[in-house]
Amino acid sequence: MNPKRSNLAEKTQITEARLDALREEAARSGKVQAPGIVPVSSPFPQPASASYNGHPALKPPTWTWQVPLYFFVGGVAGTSAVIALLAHVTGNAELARASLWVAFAGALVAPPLLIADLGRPARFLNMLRVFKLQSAMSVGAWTLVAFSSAIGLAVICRELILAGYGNGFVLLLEWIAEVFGAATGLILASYTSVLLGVSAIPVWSENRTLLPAIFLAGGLGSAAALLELLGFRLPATQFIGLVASAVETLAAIIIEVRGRYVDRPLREGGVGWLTRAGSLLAGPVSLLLRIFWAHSPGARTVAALCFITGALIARYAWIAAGRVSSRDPQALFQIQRPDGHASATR
Amino acid sequence: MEGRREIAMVKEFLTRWPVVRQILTHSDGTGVEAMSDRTRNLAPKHHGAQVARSVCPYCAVGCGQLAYHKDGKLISIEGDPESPISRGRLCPKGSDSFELLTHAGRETRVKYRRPYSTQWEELDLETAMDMIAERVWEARERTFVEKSDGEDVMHTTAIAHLGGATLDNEENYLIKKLFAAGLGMVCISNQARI
Amino acid sequence: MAISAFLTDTTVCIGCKACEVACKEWNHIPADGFTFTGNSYDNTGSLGASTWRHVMFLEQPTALGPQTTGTEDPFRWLFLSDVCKHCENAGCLEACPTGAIVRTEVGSVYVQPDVCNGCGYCVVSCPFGVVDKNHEVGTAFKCTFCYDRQKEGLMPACAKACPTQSIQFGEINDLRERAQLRIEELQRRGYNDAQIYDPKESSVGGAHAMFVILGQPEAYNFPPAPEVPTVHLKSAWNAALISAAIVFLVVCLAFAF
Amino acid sequence: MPGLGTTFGRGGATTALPDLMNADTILIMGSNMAENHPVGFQWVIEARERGTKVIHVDPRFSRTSAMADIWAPLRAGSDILFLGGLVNYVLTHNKDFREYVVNYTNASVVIKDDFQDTEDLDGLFSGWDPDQRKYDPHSWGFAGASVGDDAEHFADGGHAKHSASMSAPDFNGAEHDRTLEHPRCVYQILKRHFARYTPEMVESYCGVKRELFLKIAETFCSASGADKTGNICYALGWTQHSNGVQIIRTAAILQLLLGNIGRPGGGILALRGHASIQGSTDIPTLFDILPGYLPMPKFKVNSHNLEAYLRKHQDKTGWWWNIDKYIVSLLKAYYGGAATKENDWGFGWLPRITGDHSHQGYFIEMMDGKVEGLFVMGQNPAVAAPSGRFERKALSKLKWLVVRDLVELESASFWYDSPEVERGELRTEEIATEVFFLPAAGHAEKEGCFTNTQRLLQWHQKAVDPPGDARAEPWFIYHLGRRLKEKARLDPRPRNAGLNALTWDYPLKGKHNEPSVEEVLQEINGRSLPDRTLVKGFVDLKSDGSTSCGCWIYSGVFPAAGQNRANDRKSRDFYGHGWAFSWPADRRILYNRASARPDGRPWSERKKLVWWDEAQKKWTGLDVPDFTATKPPDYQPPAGAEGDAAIAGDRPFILHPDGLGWIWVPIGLADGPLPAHYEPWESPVRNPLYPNQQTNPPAMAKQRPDNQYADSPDDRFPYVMTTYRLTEHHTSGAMSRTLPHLAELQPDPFCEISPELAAERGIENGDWVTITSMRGIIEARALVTSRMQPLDIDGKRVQQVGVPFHWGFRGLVKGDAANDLVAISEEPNVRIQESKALLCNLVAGHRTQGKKALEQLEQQIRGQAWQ
Repeated sequence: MNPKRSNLAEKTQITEARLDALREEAARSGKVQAPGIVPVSSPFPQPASASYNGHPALKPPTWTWQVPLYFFVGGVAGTSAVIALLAHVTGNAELARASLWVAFAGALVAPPLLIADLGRPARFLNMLRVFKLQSAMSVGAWTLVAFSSAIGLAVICRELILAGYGNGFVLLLEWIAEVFGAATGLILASYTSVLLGVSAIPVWSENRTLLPAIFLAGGLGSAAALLELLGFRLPATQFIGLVASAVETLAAIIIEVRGRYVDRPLREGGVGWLTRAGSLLAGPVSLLLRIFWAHSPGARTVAALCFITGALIARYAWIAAGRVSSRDPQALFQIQRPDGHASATR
Repeated sequence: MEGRREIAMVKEFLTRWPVVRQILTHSDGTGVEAMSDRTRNLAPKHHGAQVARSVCPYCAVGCGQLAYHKDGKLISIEGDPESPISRGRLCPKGSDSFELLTHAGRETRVKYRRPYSTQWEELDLETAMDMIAERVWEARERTFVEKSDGEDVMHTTAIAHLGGATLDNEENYLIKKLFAAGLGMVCISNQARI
Repeated sequence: MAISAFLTDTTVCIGCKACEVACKEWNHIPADGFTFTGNSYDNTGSLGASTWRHVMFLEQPTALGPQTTGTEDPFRWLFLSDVCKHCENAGCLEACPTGAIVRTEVGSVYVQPDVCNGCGYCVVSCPFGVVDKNHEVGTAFKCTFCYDRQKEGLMPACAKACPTQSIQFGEINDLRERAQLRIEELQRRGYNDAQIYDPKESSVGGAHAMFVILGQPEAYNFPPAPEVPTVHLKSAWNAALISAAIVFLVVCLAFAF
Repeated sequence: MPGLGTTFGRGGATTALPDLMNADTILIMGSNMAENHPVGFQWVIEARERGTKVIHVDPRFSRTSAMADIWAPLRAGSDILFLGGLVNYVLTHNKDFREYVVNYTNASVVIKDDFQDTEDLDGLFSGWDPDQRKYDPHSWGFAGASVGDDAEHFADGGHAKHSASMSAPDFNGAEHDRTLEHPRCVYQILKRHFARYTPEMVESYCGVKRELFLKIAETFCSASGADKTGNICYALGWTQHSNGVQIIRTAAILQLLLGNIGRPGGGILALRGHASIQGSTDIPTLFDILPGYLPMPKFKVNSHNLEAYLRKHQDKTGWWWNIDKYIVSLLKAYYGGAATKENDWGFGWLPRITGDHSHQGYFIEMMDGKVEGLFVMGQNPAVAAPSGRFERKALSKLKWLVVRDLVELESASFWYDSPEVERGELRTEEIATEVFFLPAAGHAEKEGCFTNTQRLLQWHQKAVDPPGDARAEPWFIYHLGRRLKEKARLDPRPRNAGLNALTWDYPLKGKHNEPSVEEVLQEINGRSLPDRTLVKGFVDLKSDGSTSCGCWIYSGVFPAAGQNRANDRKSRDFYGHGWAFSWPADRRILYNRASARPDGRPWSERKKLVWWDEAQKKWTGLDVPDFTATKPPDYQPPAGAEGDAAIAGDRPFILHPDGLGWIWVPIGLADGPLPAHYEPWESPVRNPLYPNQQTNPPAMAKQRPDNQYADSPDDRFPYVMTTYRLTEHHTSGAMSRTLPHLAELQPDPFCEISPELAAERGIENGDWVTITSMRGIIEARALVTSRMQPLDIDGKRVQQVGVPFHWGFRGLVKGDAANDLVAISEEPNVRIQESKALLCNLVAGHRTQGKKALEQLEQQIRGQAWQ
């Protein structure tokens, strides 16, 4: 069934099930009492209403499960490149190496996830046909390439040095690669939020200024959490974790308190609860754990796990929210004419 | 020598790479620089096809149609702008008449069901024609009335025909000529009435 | 080549769906499901990957301009053939990372099926919910404005088929003028709620497929003030860069102790 | 096509689609033009945009209504009452175009004094024979003129030029009163006859509110006079009634009174539903006529010999005086050299008709096992014909069946997948019918010409060969004929004389030996013998056997070798001259002599079409004159003149013996000289106008156990049902439900009901509902919409149910066939079924499946179920 029909299709499936029941009843009793299904906006006529018989005015995102995961991975990889750089600067070689590897792992996992989501994976390279600043997706694709190569280079240099093949040139190369990796890492971790913010989906575009904070905080916090799980329970990671979950908490509060119509998918229905669950885990829960059980390694592990899970859930929740938002024509129309004035008509 | 050719190849590759074209032309990657060869050479599917002036087979407005065909294959059917009745326009049915002639469900073989049988059988066209002629002849022989109380009747009411409003005038003419004037069938009818 | 456009007029549309079929026939688009929607005579639902022209059926308890009906309450039945707007500033075109979507010499927005890799970003970037991804083929599809026909000076299949010229095709400024005159005439004839739908004032910068509609655009699922998503690029990137900077600072601080 | 034929002379649309643009008002009634002739409707839209007022009167608010200036909901089957109301309005408000009426119609003719009207006889005209249930039309005649004198003399109608039951009339000396004052002149009788068709009656029995009716009346009748014209479009919404012909007659009378015939923007446009409906009556695959509307020999009535035939059909005056030329030329075309003066040109070889051999007539015979074999070519009786159950069962009684079509349609597959098999009414193993399915060729795979709704013969060229075994009809008929002639060759019995004489020597071409279709068209056009040169037109035809012509009205379509005018594609003017060929003689607007005043000058500059050019001494103008080109307006026939010479220069309707438009039809119709309103076979009310005549008196109820009718009214079946088509599908669906791009547009069978009825029956939009009639039971989705308006009829609320009839049990999208509910019934002139007005019941939910469906129906009929 064609995706554009999906909502109709669902309706039809229900209808058919419902009608099969009617059929059986009819066959049994030769008579049917129960009322049937009401399709969109029946009975007719409908008032010259605020939408075309309740049909969606926008297309839902077509992205599959890999995309939110990619968002997450990109966030973690990008930010841990930054951690790696700073760790290197502050002479924490172990942490630097670990976070470099985390970033590198991310750089290895990300492309396959992205490619898997494409309708024509074989045409992945077409992403590099042109470079378009106005397209966050294009910027992202090129960034991913740059980031991966930089981090790849950095890892190689680092391992060469550890293996004793280091020299001035390799050292210099590593520094350059790490700086470049950190820079592109920050873009990698944030462009995905721009990608959503700069779209036609109301709930995304109306949160375009909030999304980068949430995504970066999620990425950074998860990177730190991951390192903690790898055994690096340092004040640094603790501090990062605190800030990250603080930001998550703040963002959640903002969304709840503002109570805008356009944010309903984030507050209502299944997706609403998914969003809340995400922000709860990544936000308040890990925040409180880190504050009150700061010295319990167990608590920190739990906090780390909560944050990662929360951040991951949040990515899925945001995509799902977009899907819901796209189905509600009112969400689109309301933000477009708060004053009831249409600029598109003459 | 060698080197030059390789350079040429690289050059070729680079200039075919849209992002390079984009940089060279300082464009934003949304115009010609991003077009593929297919797009540049795009042409309508009936480019260079022959056309037959036809008429829509559905309702009786009789819209003019242009049936494009290339080496014995139908390519597309669209309205004939010169028609003083339809002025090149078609309704959904008329617009779909290419599909009418080419769709998968169309039958192209004779099907035969013998009495009391539960399925179709294949039959050769000529054999089918012979059998049909047999049936007509046999039924006519048995049921033909030449006279009734001294007056000519010259007909059979045991063989009937149905249909014609979807057929050509020449076809209706031949049907009436053979069935009525030749065979003496009177049960001849079609969709047409008032 | 001249910049071409559609002008689709609801006041002369008879809802015959010739445009839908002519489009599918010319472009070899498959049928996409035999679904009875119960929504008046509209069983197509909306524009999509395999529906590039879509006729809407609106049954409204409103009187139609000068019409007298024997109905007990005011009533009108409107039809309108929807299509890709081929925006002056097109969200899909801006968003496409592969350059699969291009602006042609006739001003239309064209998806190159041999280039598109189905990333799906155009789908969420279209402010009109037009372009969609075909999951069997894996790439994005929408109205091509019959670019292949236009290249040889032929008019698009839908416009050619339209029995009542509800779909007009021509040079864009010419059509804009015609639309203006049409509205004035309709107003004169008592269609008081007639208006042109052509988002010129907004960031979309006008459509190459304009519409003469009766009543509010929302009733046709037309956004009243559509924006091309990329108008938000600046604010979004600013927010991103600021947050990125903060992240960098936070990490610095983290290692400062 | 007797509705138009008897009134004007020819059974064809009097005008052409583009001419709608010249109309000042267009009344569309009994037609859903926007949906069923969308491309033709472009002319209505264009006219509307130029200020023409468009009126639509129909039981449903359809896509046509949506585009009209005025829509009035009407109770299905009350059309004559509504139109009679308009006639009455014209007469009482003196809105008639007097100069036109006096000069061009028979309004001034005085009727015999023994005529009695429905007014006097309580719904019957004089001459009614209760035993025969037929009219003796002698009293309908004109004072001072004979309408024949024959032993057997009951009125009947038919497609033929006029009644075959009386000898040709002689209208010379008919008494006229040009003041229209004479109490027995047609005009005065008309006034009295329609006096009871008041706006009040229209309101309470058509359901059209008084104000609305008057608005329509004013609007339409304003389109009359020297400077204005109005057009009427109709289709099967008028024809499929037990009084269909008389509905069209009423419209024809209205147009004559308003002076709207033969003038630009005027006329009556019959919108045909198939590519060649018009063609298949002109060159009939019908039982009661020969090509060109020549009557079939009718056993013992006119069939003794050619002389007897001509005595009945050769009018002394008017164009039909030429009928001898046409019949002889036809016989020469059929039997060639074998047809000689000695053997009466082979007239004796023609089969005689002995009864009702029409579709419904012989299907009843078939049901009773009297028909052995059937050819079905491009029709689908299993779905499209009335009482589908009856038809499908009848098919199972055949010895053999030959079906030719593009797809295996329901009529070819009934023996294994029809509902009757599903319900156990038929068992495949017990059906003896031998079935041959032969794949046919599509329109672009063969050449030939269709005759469209405006009498235009359009040639379609061949693009490609048909696939596989698919062949065009000419191939099939030719090679079948070849085989049969071979069998008859050495058999001297009289029955084979005609078959042996039949000319069958068409040149063959192509790899399949297809007969040359152009050769056939030339035979239709006619030749002068023996040199076989093509004739220029029907005026060249002779009665001495020196010419042959397959269809005289088509003569001129192929005037010379290499000149196939049906294939002309160079339109020169607005009326499309130069594009194809419009019969007769490429006249686009019929009776166009009437577009000029009696003195030959145009009525007005704005409405000029054809006029007398004094300088050139001939008729000239924008169209080919439908008149003898050189006959001056002031021409008066000498005493004893015959044929066209007997028609004066100011008599536009040249096919009629008196050259006038017949408001009053003395002969040619089975059910009266004037239309009268009778209720449909099944109606929610008793006939308000003639309480003792509920239905059309001479119409035969084909009632039998397997074809029962409901009472009128009948509380088992409280709702009025009407069937119709949608833009997205074509008739039985064989050409649309099989195509994905059309099937997806209307996938499920549905019925349209008002929100009020939905509430009454607990139905919600999109639900499946079960619809029953006395004949059948079907299920469909419900579309609940205000487009269906409940009507207040005679003080009670009447709900109407609209059911499109496109679905059947095969194809990409399937569903129950609406025609299963329709009765096999009869209109007395052309024997059409009444599928536009019947009674049904409707309940929520699917119908029961399998055998139980019949039980459910039985229950319903016994009145036990779900009231």
